[in-house]
Amino acid sequence: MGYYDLDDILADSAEIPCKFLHDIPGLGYLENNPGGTIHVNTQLKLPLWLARVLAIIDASSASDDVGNADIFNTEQQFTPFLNMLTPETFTNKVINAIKTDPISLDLHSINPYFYALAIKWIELFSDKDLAEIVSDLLLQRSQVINAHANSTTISYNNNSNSTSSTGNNNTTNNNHALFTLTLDEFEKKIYKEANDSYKDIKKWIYQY
Amino acid sequence: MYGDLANKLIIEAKRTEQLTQKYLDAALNSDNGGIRNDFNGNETIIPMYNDELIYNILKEVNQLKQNTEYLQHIKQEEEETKDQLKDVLSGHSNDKIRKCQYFVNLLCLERNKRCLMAYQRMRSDIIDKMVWNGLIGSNNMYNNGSKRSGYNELSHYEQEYMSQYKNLIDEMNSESELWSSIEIMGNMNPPSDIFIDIRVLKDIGEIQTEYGTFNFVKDSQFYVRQSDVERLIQQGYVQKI
Amino acid sequence: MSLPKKLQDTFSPKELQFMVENEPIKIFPRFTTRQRINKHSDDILDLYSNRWKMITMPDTALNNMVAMQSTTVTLWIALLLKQQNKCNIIAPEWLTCKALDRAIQFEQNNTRRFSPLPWDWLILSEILFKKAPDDFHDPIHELRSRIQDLREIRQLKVAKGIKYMNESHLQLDNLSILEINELRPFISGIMDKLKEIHLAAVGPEIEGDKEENDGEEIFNGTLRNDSSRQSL
Amino acid sequence: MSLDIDDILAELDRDTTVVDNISSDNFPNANNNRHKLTKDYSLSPNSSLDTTTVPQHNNSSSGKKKVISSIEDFSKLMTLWKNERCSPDLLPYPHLLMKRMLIRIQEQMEHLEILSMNFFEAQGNNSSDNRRNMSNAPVNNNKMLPLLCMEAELERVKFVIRSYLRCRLAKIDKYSIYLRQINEQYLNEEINEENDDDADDDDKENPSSLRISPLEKLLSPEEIRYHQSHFSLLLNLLNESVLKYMPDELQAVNDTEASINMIDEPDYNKFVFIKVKGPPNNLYDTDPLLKKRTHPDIYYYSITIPETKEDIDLIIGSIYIVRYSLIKNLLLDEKIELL
Repeated sequence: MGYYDLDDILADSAEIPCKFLHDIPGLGYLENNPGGTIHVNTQLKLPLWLARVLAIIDASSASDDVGNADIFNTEQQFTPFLNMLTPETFTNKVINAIKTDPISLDLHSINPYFYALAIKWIELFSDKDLAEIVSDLLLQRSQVINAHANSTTISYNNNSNSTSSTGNNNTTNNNHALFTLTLDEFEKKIYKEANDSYKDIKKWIYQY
Repeated sequence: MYGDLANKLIIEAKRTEQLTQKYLDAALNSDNGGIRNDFNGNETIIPMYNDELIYNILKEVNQLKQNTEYLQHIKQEEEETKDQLKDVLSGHSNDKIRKCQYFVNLLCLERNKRCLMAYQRMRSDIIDKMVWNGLIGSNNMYNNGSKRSGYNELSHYEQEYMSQYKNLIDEMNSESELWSSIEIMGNMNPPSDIFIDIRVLKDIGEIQTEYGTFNFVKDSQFYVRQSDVERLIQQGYVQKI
Repeated sequence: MSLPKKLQDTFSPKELQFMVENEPIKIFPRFTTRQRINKHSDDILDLYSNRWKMITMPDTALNNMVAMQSTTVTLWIALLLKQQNKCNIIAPEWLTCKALDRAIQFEQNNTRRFSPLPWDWLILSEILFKKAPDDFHDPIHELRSRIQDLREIRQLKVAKGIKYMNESHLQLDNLSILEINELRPFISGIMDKLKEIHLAAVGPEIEGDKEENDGEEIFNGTLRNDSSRQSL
Repeated sequence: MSLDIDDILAELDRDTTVVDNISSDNFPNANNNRHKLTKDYSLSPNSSLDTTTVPQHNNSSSGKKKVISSIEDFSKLMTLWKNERCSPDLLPYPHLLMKRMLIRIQEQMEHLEILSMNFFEAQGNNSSDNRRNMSNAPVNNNKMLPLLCMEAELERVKFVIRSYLRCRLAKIDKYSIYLRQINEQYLNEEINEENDDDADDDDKENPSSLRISPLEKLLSPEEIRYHQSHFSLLLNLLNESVLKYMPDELQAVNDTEASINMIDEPDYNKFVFIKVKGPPNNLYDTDPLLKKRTHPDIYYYSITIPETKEDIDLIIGSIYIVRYSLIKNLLLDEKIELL
């Protein structure tokens, strides 16, 4: 995580369905209607980096600067510009799929930045239930990731120093390739790092 | 939509990062521990600076900047009117609208800024790595006698940054006793087999080393400092046993 | 970056080997360095150049070696001498078939604990197998296969154990340096993520006092205001 | 050449080096300032790893020579290297240790140069026959062995320091803005304090003008220069290619108020592998943090996870994976090591 973190930047561009709570003229370009007005109750998808803030700043006071406080608005009630609705990634359908078969789930197709988005979402809504589901998912999948990472390693012939892939048939490698396609970007990173680590050490041992 | 171009830039940046990492990992695994003396100048580990995309993003930034200025201007005007008319309702809802428009603009600007910054920092990180990995000639890179005519992949400011960074390291290296005596630019793999047994494959003649003169006659064997014969090994004159 | 990315979060196997090479080991030198000093010797240069003066290890032992009298030196020196046929390395006590069998027994009897092998058992055994294969009493292939068995049993245990990863901590007694490094990217990567998820749910206010939370708590305290505070 | 054999032997026999007069006055008030400077624990001075910083107030000790063996120093260096490589943030620079290491390396290099010169001079005097033998099998000559070993040892020491320093430089680059911020905050506080109480200045053992900024304690002079110079190059690049196109209010490189904090901090909560060592020199009785369970006797440190209030007992001799922030102080006190 960090300002310059490319994965975090990409995760932040996830599209979140939003419902506007006010008429806002001039923002029509957000729904491909340049110059038009976005009307109250309009639903459209906005990137998280935009939606997140519009969902938490108060529309009713003109400014949160104390010096500029709106004297006509003494009874402040918080209404944001829009509400964020549950993105597809966390709909019941997906959550159920996660609960049913966490391991063979194609997480990448659900969202390539699944965990990053989940963490943002959990943080925004203090969603402990989602946190539990996601932790459990990661823990279960991590065991499979570890198994794959440790088995797609290079094997060395003891005589020559040449390398060849284990799994004398290609199917093993295909399995690994197919498996990594179902991983989200974080899982992929872990898989790669773990795989490199196992490989480097095996290489060192065989060289010895 | 605002920010779409910047997104493209980041996707490109991510691909670049992955590709260069592979290259640099390989350099580390080689015997000389991340120092590439064999860099032949045809390899590019950094892709072309994406002038066109950056230009278009900056155009968008400019547009957003103008919007912001316009909104600020309007807001000022409205506040003046509001003060005069005390038109509660219209003043109120206008405020709300302006605020929303302003935030959307601001966030788009911030988003573009973040993407541009991340792209540039990703590239400057690669340049740093190139400097540390010895991929940059020690003279001025534009016209060092080496294999490259220049670094066309880099933007003007990147080229400037690269040569200044390289100069900084060189300067500090020559001024710091500690840095120079431990050879800070040296091998990142631990020393192993500092001395090795070699067999001479072709007659070479006398070789002068710190440990005296060796007469490298074909088929003779020696125990020598590896760094003394590194080049001969590469050229195939001698062989590690 | 001045440090290759690969080395930023972990050690390379070569670096682990480097650490292990700094450990002491017993050898039988095959030559003598102890000198009967003749104060009137003219051969001062000879004496001078034949002495060890080390800066990372005691050099007394090196300067007092007597052929076939065991002494303790740093492993990398032992390996250098061995390469020159100037010593035999005395394999450590745990690196015998008998001791390894006991270790294997322990591993099999204790499903959730690792046998107390030395922190460098895997690296040291590999080094010695390669560089001093003739210095073992037991047949080397027997030793090798036992080391391999141990490694596999322990890897299996790790594979079973990773389901206990959590956001808090793990105790991993007797895990050797090589095993730790092998697992590091995986275990710390996953546990860091589990912790991130956990902290996201409990909220930052408990996360630590170093982070003063200046965002207003609004919207039933569920949404945090991390928005820009610029005013229009 | 006139050489006294006794001198030579004395020289050869030493396996320790007397190092006392290397200025240890760099940080006279390191300990006094500790609390003042260490709001953020990343800044606490690591006085214990840098042995000679400790006994500074003892004027009585000025006559006593403190002998630190080069062997001790090297093993500390190895520990520092490992800790630095495994910790997410920068650990304090061991100013004195590194000074001693540099002196030792230089001395050894000179020594080796003289040795090999003399060695070959001596060889040159021998018959050409002898010389050919020598060059064909240089090491079979026992006389070469010490030279080779010392040469190899030097390479090893140089490697550890190189790897250690470059690891630090990488972190300095990664957190350059953060480090800069720390220092600026400190300097601002400094100015405020000076304005607050001018009168108190006389009382203070250390006038604030002599105080050491957090960066000066954390980094070596070289690292400070590197940090500043590299940061300004980077800033220039970012300014020219991005920031100058932004509206005024978005031109900062260290904006913490925008929707995303621009200053990347080290991840203090990162999980690290640790080995619990216990109090240095086995001073079990005098370590207030050390707790004891009986039957069988077990010594441990207790840490608490803040958000769950869960206690973790770190038993001496055991290996754990725990959050860095929870053990950083134990690390600086040399009670644990990172693995």
